[in-house]
Amino acid sequence: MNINVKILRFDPEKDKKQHWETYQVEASPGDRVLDVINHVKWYIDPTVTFRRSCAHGICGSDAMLINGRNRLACKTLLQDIVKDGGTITAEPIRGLKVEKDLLVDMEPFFDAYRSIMPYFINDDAPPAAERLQSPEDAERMDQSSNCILCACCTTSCPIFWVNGSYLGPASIVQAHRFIFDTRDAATQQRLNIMNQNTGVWRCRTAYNCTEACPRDIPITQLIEEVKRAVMYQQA
Amino acid sequence: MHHRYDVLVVGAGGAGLMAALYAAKGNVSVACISKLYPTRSHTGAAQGGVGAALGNIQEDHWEWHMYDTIKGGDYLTDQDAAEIFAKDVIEAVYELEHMGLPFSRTEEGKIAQRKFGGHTRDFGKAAVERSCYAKDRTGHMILQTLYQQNVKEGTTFFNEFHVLDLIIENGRCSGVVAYELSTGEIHTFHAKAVIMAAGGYGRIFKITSNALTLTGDLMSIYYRKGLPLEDMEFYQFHPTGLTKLGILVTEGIRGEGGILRNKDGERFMERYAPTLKDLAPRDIVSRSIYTEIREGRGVGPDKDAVNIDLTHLPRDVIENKLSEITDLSRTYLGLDPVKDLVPIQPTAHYAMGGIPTTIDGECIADDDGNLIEGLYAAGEQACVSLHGANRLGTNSLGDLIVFGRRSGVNAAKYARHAELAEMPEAPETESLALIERLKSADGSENAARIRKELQETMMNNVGIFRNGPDMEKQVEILHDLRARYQHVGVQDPSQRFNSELIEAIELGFMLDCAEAMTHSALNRTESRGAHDREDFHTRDDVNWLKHSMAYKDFSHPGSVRIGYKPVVFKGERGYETVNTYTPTAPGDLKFPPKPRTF
Amino acid sequence: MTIRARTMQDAKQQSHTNAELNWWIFMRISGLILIFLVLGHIYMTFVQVSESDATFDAVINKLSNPAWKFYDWLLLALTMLHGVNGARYSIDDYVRSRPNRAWVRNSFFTVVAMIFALGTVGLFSFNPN
Amino acid sequence: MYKGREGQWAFYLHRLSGLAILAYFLIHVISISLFVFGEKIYMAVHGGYDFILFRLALILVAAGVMYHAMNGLRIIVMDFTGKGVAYQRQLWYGVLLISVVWTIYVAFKVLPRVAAGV
Ligand SMILES: Cc1cc2nc3c(=O)[nH]c(=O)nc-3n(C[C@H](O)[C@H](O)[C@H](O)COP(=O)(O)OP(=O)(O)OC[C@H]3O[C@@H](n4cnc5c(N)ncnc54)[C@H](O)[C@@H]3O)c2cc1C
Ligand code: HEM
Ligand code: SF4
Ligand code: F3S
Ligand code: FES
Repeated sequence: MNINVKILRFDPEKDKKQHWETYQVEASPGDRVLDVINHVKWYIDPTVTFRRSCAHGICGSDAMLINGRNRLACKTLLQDIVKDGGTITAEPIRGLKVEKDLLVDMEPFFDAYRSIMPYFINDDAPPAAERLQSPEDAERMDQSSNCILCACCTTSCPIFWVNGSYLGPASIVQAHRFIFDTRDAATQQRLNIMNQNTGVWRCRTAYNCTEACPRDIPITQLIEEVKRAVMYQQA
Repeated sequence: MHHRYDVLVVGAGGAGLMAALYAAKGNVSVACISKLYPTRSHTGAAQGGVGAALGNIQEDHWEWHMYDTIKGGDYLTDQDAAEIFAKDVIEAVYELEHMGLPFSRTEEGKIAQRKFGGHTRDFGKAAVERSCYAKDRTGHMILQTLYQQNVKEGTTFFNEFHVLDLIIENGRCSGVVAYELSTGEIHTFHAKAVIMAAGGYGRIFKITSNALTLTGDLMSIYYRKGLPLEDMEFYQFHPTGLTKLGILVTEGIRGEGGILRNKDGERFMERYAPTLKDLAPRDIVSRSIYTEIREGRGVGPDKDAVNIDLTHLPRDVIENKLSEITDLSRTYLGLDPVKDLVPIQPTAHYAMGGIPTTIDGECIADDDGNLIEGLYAAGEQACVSLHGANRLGTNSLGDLIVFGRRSGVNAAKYARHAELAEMPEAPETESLALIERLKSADGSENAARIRKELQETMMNNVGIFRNGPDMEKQVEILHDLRARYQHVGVQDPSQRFNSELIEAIELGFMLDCAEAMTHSALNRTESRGAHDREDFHTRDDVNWLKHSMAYKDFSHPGSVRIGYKPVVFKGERGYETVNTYTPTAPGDLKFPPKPRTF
Repeated sequence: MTIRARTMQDAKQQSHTNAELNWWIFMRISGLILIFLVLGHIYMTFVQVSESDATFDAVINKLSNPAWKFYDWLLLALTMLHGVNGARYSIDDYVRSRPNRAWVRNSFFTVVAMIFALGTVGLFSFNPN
Repeated sequence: MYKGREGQWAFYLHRLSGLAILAYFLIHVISISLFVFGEKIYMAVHGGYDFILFRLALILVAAGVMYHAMNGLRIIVMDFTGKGVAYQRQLWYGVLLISVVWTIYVAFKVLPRVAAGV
């Protein structure tokens, strides 16, 4: 099928502001959006710039605003978003500074990630073998530990767009991963970090994050669980 | 810009992060350079698990694991490496658990384990549960956990820095040259020790499970210096990649009971490996699949795939233990493994060969085993000769943590005592020239076209089945592609985030890896492990029980000189393990080559 | 107040109060009460009767009953707090430069406090005779 | 505009309605309090309430309050029960339904009076 690929371009070395460019591409319905954008880059306009690596939705490099929603370009098939002769649009994710075309500055995102102490803390001497944990307790981390830090969620959040100091859903998901790990010893500290103006209380349950997550993590639900955990901790 | 550290790690996948963590524990300053954000590394794609003889489900011993590794590697495995590995990996897995890795659990709360191809009890009697897993995203968990620990330790990261050159003079490595993607600036990193852990190069093949960024950069850089690449002819094709896409379907799917079926619905593996059936080592399963396809029993529009059948498994096993791949086949093929057969075909997956290293991770410079001082390598890009001619599933993640750790520890030990070596004048000259040439070339050739041809021809001529004439043809093709590569010009003039430039540079690296592989494969006139020659059907232990070492032949551009290195049977090198186990005296255990049946 | 915690230390320093948690809980509790107060008020003064029936005498009549006085004052206070805190969320979100935010917030709070005083004085200075 | 789904619109409407009611409420308090200054001033301002547009706008305020109140309930249910999150879309449609029915009821009661000028 033939489709138009509209990409929001911006090169700080020559452009004052972003502008759309459209490319005609011949593709098949089973192709990934990433294949199409790669095609544009490889055979039509090599200056198109974006991040990508794994091409199957595991590395989290290629979060973009595709047809108005945040998705991974490599996990979105054309047949699901466009018909023959139709148009797909690709824009950089919002709320982070655009560096070039579809590529944004990820540092603020990782800053927020690092600020929730995203690492296992337990200073007790470990046993010779593994620390024991029941399958049910392990299951508590199943959803949150699935996160690939793609930023689809955080950059779809209407609060994050306007208020960059909000730590964002991705960080809260990461905090959840440790807060509900029975082996971890720093629950209190993480709940304290969540219990602030920039933490869970900024979430207005807009659900864009949940809809955007390519790993199907029920993010809003996890955020609500953290809100309750903070509340019960303080109660 | 110029930087100075005691230990420098290149690559932030499982191996690099493990090395950085352990180097830092050695009380030296450490920095980690990676062309990707660490969590984007391809270790995150690993699904099945990490093999270690914990014996949580059934009795298991490291000796059995060692034996399986050697036999799986078709006896090209260095047996001291296998011994260290099989012992150390047990503790390394516990250590990952202590770092918080969320493993799946048994009912008693221990780390859950499952069966995996080629892993057996009692020296080959029956399959054993040895793969420690976290659902089917073990690699993802390892990568996340190790990155988290590095955040905790405050490791310095240089993300999106592309290493272009190693600085090696008089057998001593004194640092690296890197290109900063966000500014286009060249940085020199001066260091006492450098650990390379930049991953594989599966992208030289058309159908691969590897990321677009796995282009063999550091292997090629090493090779360009006239240094050897070991066992490059051994490249593993994983039996089960989603058709056309090559996206991996973990072996865990067969470990959980998935069955391969041809177009008649026959469980054909019963004919090829009567004992282990679908759980035979990968080289054997891949070849069996291809044989089925060639004999007309394939499925799909082009009859170039076979089916994997999960429909007899309980829904919750599929939804929970195999959620990742269930998601992948739903997303990309629109098929639901709960009720549909999923078509798969072998996909280029793992490089057994690479930069030759000792069991301590030190890089070997020639056939005689001389070393490059201060240079270490680990992970897929290194060749400790653990995997021999064919890697067993789950042994790579084990390799990363065991040998990543060893190289980290040893590099730090070295750096604590060593002086900083002199930096040569302007070490960045060559890198600048490389960039300049690509920016100013006439541009009559398109990098993407060359890459596509490379991938297609490598797949056809140096793929699962190989023969002399095809590979000779490939040598010519590579000559031609290399000549055309000289005309590749980068059109994007910008300094910042010039990804076109990076892709062009990576293509150059890929051409080198393909060259070393093709020549090594052409040279080895036997079939062993993953290297299967139609014109030399059998394994030839008399002439070929040795590692090949491919050197760039500077006197004849485009050709390769092959040297050899013996396979280690006894622990004549002497070694100590990092962990608390008492090592058996070197050479206590050895497994002489035997015919390989499963 | 809305400083982004860049490091763990920053975060710790900022996390020593429960203010946001308490406001969060308050929004929910006051909301629940307001459902009855506000909807009741609207029903009684707008739906059931015409606005133009809210004559001076009518108001005087109603407010001579202390129960109504209390009802109205609770309505006034809760709505005020609930609404103002809600508006604070919005100000924090949309006014991102720090000096501006302080200025906008403070003048807003001042105006509201004055209105609240006016309302309260109005309710209680009222004398049916 | 980002193509968010129900949750996004629920949030924007909640915020908008909250702020709008707040604005109305502040004005309302001022005007009511004016009776402190005596009947003349009070009635002078309240005379304006007869103005047709104003009375129609009041219907909107009533609608906004109902939406905000019902969605506030939805939020509370989501905050304290997992089911609330699972059924947030259905709940929102419920909120809209109640708001619309209420608005129609209010209009039905008020419009004839406006038309009759009482
Ligand atoms: C789909 C898939 C599934 C797998 N499943 C399993 C499994 O179940 N069990 C198992 O044991 N093994 C498995 N493997 C194999 C194993 O995952 C890999 O071999 C292993 O992860 C490689 O790790 P690494 O650290 O060597 O490299 P990678 O994780 O690939 O990391 C490479 C790093 O090097 C950096 N880098 C590369 N080039 C440069 C440069 N020029 N400059 C700077 N930095 C650079 C990259 O940024 C990256 O950080 C699987 C592999 C794949 C592809
Ligand atoms: C009638 C019953 C009411 C209920 C049940 C209610 C409930 C709520 C709740 C639960 C919130 C918090 C939203 C969140 O955290 O996401 C909220 C926010 C808010 N409310 Fe109310 N409320 C009511 C009445 C009012 C009134 C009368 C006003 C106006 C004065 C008002 C103004 C606001 C504002 C401005 C916000 C902030 C909105 C935001 O930040 O998005 N509310 N309300
Ligand atoms: S929670 Fe989901 S959307 Fe957010 S960063 Fe993680 S994987 Fe991406
Ligand atoms: S989109 Fe934002 S407001 Fe909350 S539910 Fe998700 S974080
Ligand atoms: S390229 Fe890795 S997630 Fe899309």
